[in-house]
Amino acid sequence: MPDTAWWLDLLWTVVKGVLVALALLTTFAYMTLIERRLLARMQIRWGPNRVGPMGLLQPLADAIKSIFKEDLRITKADQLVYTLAPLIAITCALTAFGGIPAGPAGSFFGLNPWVYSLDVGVIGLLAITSMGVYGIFLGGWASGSKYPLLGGLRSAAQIISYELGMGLSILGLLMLVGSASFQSIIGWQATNGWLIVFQVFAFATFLVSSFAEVNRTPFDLPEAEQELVAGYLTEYSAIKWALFQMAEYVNMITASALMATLFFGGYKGPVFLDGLIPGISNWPFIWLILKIAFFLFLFIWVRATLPRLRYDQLMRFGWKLIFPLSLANTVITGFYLTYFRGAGLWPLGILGLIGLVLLIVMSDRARRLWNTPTHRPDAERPAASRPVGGD
Amino acid sequence: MAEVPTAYYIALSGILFALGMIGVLTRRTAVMVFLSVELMLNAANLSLVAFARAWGDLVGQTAVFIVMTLAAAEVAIGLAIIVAIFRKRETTNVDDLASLKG
Amino acid sequence: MLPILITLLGAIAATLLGFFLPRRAITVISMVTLVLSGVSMVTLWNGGLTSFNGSLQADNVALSIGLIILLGSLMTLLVSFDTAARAKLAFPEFDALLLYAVTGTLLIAFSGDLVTMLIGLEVMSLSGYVIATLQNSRRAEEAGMKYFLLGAVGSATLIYGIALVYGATGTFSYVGIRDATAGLQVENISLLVVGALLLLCGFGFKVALAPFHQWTPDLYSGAPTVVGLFLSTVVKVAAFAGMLRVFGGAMQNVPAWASVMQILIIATIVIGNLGALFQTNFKRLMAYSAVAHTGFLALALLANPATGGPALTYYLLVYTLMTAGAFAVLAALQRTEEGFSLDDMRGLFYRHPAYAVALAVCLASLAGLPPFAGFMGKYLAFQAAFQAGYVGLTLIAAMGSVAALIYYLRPAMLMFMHDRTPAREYPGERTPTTAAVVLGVVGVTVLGVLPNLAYGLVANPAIWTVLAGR
Amino acid sequence: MIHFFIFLPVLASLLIFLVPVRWREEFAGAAAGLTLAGGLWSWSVGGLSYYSVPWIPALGVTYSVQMDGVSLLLGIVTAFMTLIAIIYAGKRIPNPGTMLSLILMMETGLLGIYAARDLVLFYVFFEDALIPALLMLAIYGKANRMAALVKFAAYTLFGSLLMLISIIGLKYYGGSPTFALVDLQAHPVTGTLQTWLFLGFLAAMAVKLPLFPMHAWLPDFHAQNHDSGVADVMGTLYKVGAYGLFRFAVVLFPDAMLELRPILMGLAAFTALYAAWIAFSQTDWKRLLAYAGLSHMGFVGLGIFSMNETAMIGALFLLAFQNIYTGALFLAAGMLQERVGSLSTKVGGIMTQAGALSGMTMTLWFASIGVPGLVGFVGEFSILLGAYQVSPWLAFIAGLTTIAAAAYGLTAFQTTYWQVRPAGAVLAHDLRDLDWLILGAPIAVSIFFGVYSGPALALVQPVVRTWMAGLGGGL
Amino acid sequence: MLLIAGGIGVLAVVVSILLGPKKPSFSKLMPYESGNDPEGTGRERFPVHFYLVAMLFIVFDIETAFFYPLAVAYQKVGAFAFWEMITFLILVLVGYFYILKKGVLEWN
Repeated sequence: MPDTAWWLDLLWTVVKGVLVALALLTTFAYMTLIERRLLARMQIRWGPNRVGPMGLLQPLADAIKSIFKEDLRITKADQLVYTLAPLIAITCALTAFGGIPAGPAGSFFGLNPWVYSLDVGVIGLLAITSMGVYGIFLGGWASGSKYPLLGGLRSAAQIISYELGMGLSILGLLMLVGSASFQSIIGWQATNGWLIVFQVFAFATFLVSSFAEVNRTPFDLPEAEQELVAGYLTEYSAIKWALFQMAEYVNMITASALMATLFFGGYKGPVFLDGLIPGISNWPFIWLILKIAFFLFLFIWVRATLPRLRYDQLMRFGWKLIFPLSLANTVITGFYLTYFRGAGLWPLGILGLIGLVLLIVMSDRARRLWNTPTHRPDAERPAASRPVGGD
Repeated sequence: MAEVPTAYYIALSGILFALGMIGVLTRRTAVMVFLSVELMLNAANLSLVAFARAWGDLVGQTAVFIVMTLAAAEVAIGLAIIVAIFRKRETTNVDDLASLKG
Repeated sequence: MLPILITLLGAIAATLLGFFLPRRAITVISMVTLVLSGVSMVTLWNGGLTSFNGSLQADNVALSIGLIILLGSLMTLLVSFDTAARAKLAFPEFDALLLYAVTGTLLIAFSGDLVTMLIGLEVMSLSGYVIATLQNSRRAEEAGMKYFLLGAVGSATLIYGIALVYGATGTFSYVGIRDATAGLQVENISLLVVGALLLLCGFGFKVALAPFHQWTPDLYSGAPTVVGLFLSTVVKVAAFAGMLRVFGGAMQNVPAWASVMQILIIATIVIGNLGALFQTNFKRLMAYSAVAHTGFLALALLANPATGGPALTYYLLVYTLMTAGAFAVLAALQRTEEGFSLDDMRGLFYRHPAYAVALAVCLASLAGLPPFAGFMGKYLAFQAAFQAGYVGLTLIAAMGSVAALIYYLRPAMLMFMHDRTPAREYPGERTPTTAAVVLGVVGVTVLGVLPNLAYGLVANPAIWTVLAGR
Repeated sequence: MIHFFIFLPVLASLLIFLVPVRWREEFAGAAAGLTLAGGLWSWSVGGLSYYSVPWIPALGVTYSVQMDGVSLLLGIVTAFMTLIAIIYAGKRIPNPGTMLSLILMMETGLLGIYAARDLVLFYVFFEDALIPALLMLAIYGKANRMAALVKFAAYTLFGSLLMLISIIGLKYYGGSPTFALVDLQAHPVTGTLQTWLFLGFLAAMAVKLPLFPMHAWLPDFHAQNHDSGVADVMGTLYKVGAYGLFRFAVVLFPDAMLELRPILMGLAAFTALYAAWIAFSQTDWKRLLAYAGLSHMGFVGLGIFSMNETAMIGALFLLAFQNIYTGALFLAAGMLQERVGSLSTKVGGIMTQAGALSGMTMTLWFASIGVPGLVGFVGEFSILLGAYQVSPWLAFIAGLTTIAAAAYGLTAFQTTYWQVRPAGAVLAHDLRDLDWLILGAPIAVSIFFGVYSGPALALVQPVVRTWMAGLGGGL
Repeated sequence: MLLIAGGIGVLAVVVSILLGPKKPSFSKLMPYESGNDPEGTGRERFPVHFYLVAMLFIVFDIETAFFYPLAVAYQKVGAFAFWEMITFLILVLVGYFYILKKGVLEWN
């Protein structure tokens, strides 16, 4: 790109940004609908079907309702932060997605099908998404009420806990690829095969972490009605509430896109299809959207299937299972790469598979790690004088 | 895009550092003092990165990494201390910490 | 390398074994670790090894300061062995953190570049913050908070200084900085000078030079006595080691810092000594005395490394011994963590003659009275500064010592005055603390009478010319 | 032998705590006696020769000691008075272990001062003697001792730290390889620098001497010390300023001393007269003796500063023997206090009840005020004689002091011993057993050397001659 | 450029907020407490456990951050990288084991 046209560059970027944002918002809107419909189907009921044909206008109605609903200002809230919190959440959510490439360079009418590109794309994306936790925590805190505060705290704790597992689980992947930019990762997968094959274990942990990151069932504790009313959302209403919801869904989409890109070849379709229609695997958007759709479905599916964890289980699950497992995965990958690189990559996939199978076989034992209530009577505790981390 | 001269970065980091210093000197709650310190640290980071670029040298960036770690460790310990004090006294105003005199 | 690893392993062991073994066992293990580390240092003597491309250098400077650090830590552990329980500090974490701090201090002493030094400094400081706050009391927390806030400011200043020095020279390594500063380019010099001054301020916070000393009295007196012992000896030694490396080695050629340092030293000596004159609590007195001694130590630092270096090393050793000895006596006898008021000390000689004499020896040494080693330390510092041409400064320092004598004298003499009130001291068993006291007293006396035992080892000017490394 | 002589006392002072309580006095006495014997033996062999080893080689600090005539004389006097003091302390102070230990410790410091031929070593011993002095005051002092202590320490340290710096400067500017006196002599510092360094050195010596503006610590120091006077004896011995000036300043700073001679002599003469004047109005024996000592020291200073051979010999002679009779007078004051419970000069009538005590005190007083035939006279006369050659006027002024001394001495003596004893006062018993020895021995020495001063002068003279010869024939 | 994408989001949101009607608010805008009158402030101290988690996160996240460059450069560095990683991990695991034993990861 010539230096002279920087403003043009900028303009196109803005346009792309707007497009992505709109696309995401639309997806979000219909996502809600689809989710409700699907859930209903799975629970053998109808779901929304009144507004428009098959309920297709339902999201629009919801949007209008949110906008024209009264925007409550809670007296005890810290007004600035209270308003800022949903903004932060949605900004981070939207921004994150912009870095994911939807096709090869220059494939979007001669433009690059991504809004921005960083050398350290994965890390940047993780960084931005994790900023979203500020939105949630500040929202909970600014409400000036007890339930939101606790909800915010809990979800903040949850998100940061699983952030670790998430960050660690992609390490093995990065070791294999040797780069953190999405382009290289996708390129590597195009030549060597999808990373899910080699890092199946990592994918498992990543998947679980993603669920926790976006506060989805079975990790949607922060919004657990039975315990905390609606968590950090309790005091929010109208558009701000909608923004939080939006952020959550957008995050979900981003997580799906991320998984697709990291483990399932990204915007590239399966190469063997090239035999049928030449170049099909390089078509922009289509493959990515397909993969995202699959993961979104998975999200909904899981929501319909699994029960919710208890909070202590949730935290223990993250710290005692996901964290060490992803660490172990990293070490094993590293070890393999250092000493058996010559043997090709496929044993790595087998190793991962074995690990996964082992984990499933031993699931009863593994569960004890996080599932046993560790209620200890106070008397048993070593006198409270032992400080922990400075408390 | 045009290169931003190193001097600008240094000026910015100098301003940040000065702001942090002013914050340290004028703010009276521990948390604010602490935040100011973090600002100073980040000013240092900024200038380290700028210098690393100017020298075409990765060591400066490594140092930033280390400084970030230190800052994080400092946060962890600092907040622990502040919390511990707050739980006992309901204040983090530095001026209220005056039981040691002389 | 090895000594640092040994202490680090010790720290890890203390961290983990704390769950399985009683605290005293941990303390013993920690002490063994320190001794082992010391042994490994001795074997490295004259080796001049470096590792990590010169980031760590085990030259004799590092080793001698490292040994001083280990000595101070060992005395701390000895004292903590039986007083920790009284001080509500009997956690295995105390030992672990202490060892982590020692690891950091050793890193500083062995450092070959600014980043290593910085890491060591922070490991030390951070552990120090926690140790200072470990005791669950308002006093300790307050002290720790002040320590932490000012320490953090100091660190930040230091780091910014490092950044600027890096910007001016393009390197972090001491050798590189020294070479770069040998032929200064004009456009970088202001950057360099500002960086050096910021570094000076940062270090000033760490060693408690005068305008940056405010945390010291509160910390040393507010923290538990054992902790005060540790912070006022080991941590200060390490910070001085860093200063020695940076200002004595790397930045010897940089202009301006020496003149600023002079002002700081004058302020330190004046404030430290005057402040100590009006204290009524012995611990606070010791705290101010630590500030005052900082001034004297810095005097040696200011001098030409060939004479100042050995002087500083010797002084640091002696300072460690005598301060640790005094704090150890305090720890053995105090009933509360507030230590003694000076009035409590009246007639101590008639209640605990041995302790009183030991304390008197330590105080006499601190005051700089021969034949105790404190005199030699002060003398060496004065001489080094004098030979570097700082005659006026030396005179001021000498005047400061007069004030110092007076405030050390008061408690020392009070101990020997008759007093009929019943004993207020802690009566229990305290053999290890006594061992620390003995170590301090014997060390101070022997080194005072035969200073060459320690000074001769470090006096070779050759080892000080490569302060920045090869 | 010389090390034995110097360090035997300090060894004994430490070992004394291992000795059973009831044997401690004997032990200390034996140690002091042994030291004195060592001193006398050294005299018989004509002094102990120079011995030097490096102490801190890197810094050029050496351990250099020698016992030449002057050192020996002062050393023997010290050993003698230490023995006397120990005997009295053992008798007077209950459970005297600590005191005896301190006395012995101080003896080492003093002997070291006299023997040291290295400036840093000198400084070390100089300060070293300070510690027991402080402890004596702290342990055995009176109610206001803290103030006296602080004053004493502050003055002393103020001076000695300045001296320390000038010691450092002396080597540094002169370029000498070591601090040993011989080396420093070989690498002299000249010009203004010498004057400045001398002033630093003088600061310490003037405090100890003590010279007029630096004397304020002295009366308090003596007044606050234990009644027995034992501590005062040792304190008297501690006045080594003149010796330091003689030993080091004269050879190292000859130009500066000559340059400042008028001022210094004037100060010394003024000190002598002023102290005598103050002494006149004292009503406390110890303060009186303190000022009397101060007055003597003014004399000694006059002798040293005059840079004249005769005066200098006289000054050293006086310095040595002044210790004996002033020390003994302090002990006599202690005995008086023991008997009547007061140190006031207005007690009155002791003579009738304790004739021997009074008589001996009177003899000592005569020695002190320079009555011919007693030892004080020899010194004072020589000083005046020498000083007269340099500055007749100052000698005249100083000469007035002897008259003043007679006045204050006799007045005090009269009111204490002759004046009518008030009715109902405690009956003062006379000297008993060891008391005779304690006062008798110093008197014997005073008389002996007063009449036959040859041996002592023979010790001092050659040294002073060499010294002066080194300066180009003396002045 | 990164900021612009974010800015789009912000802009959209701000506009939509402006569109929203702001009818006069009710005095009952009090914190929700299951219908009860709220007691105390909403900004109470919260369990120290959350602080701990936050701190642990900082520690381990930094650890992860250290791993990223290592991972990216992993194959270029070779065996040294592996042992480097193991050493580092051991140190981190000491901390992990410590907090595990301390029961920080237990939620009651």
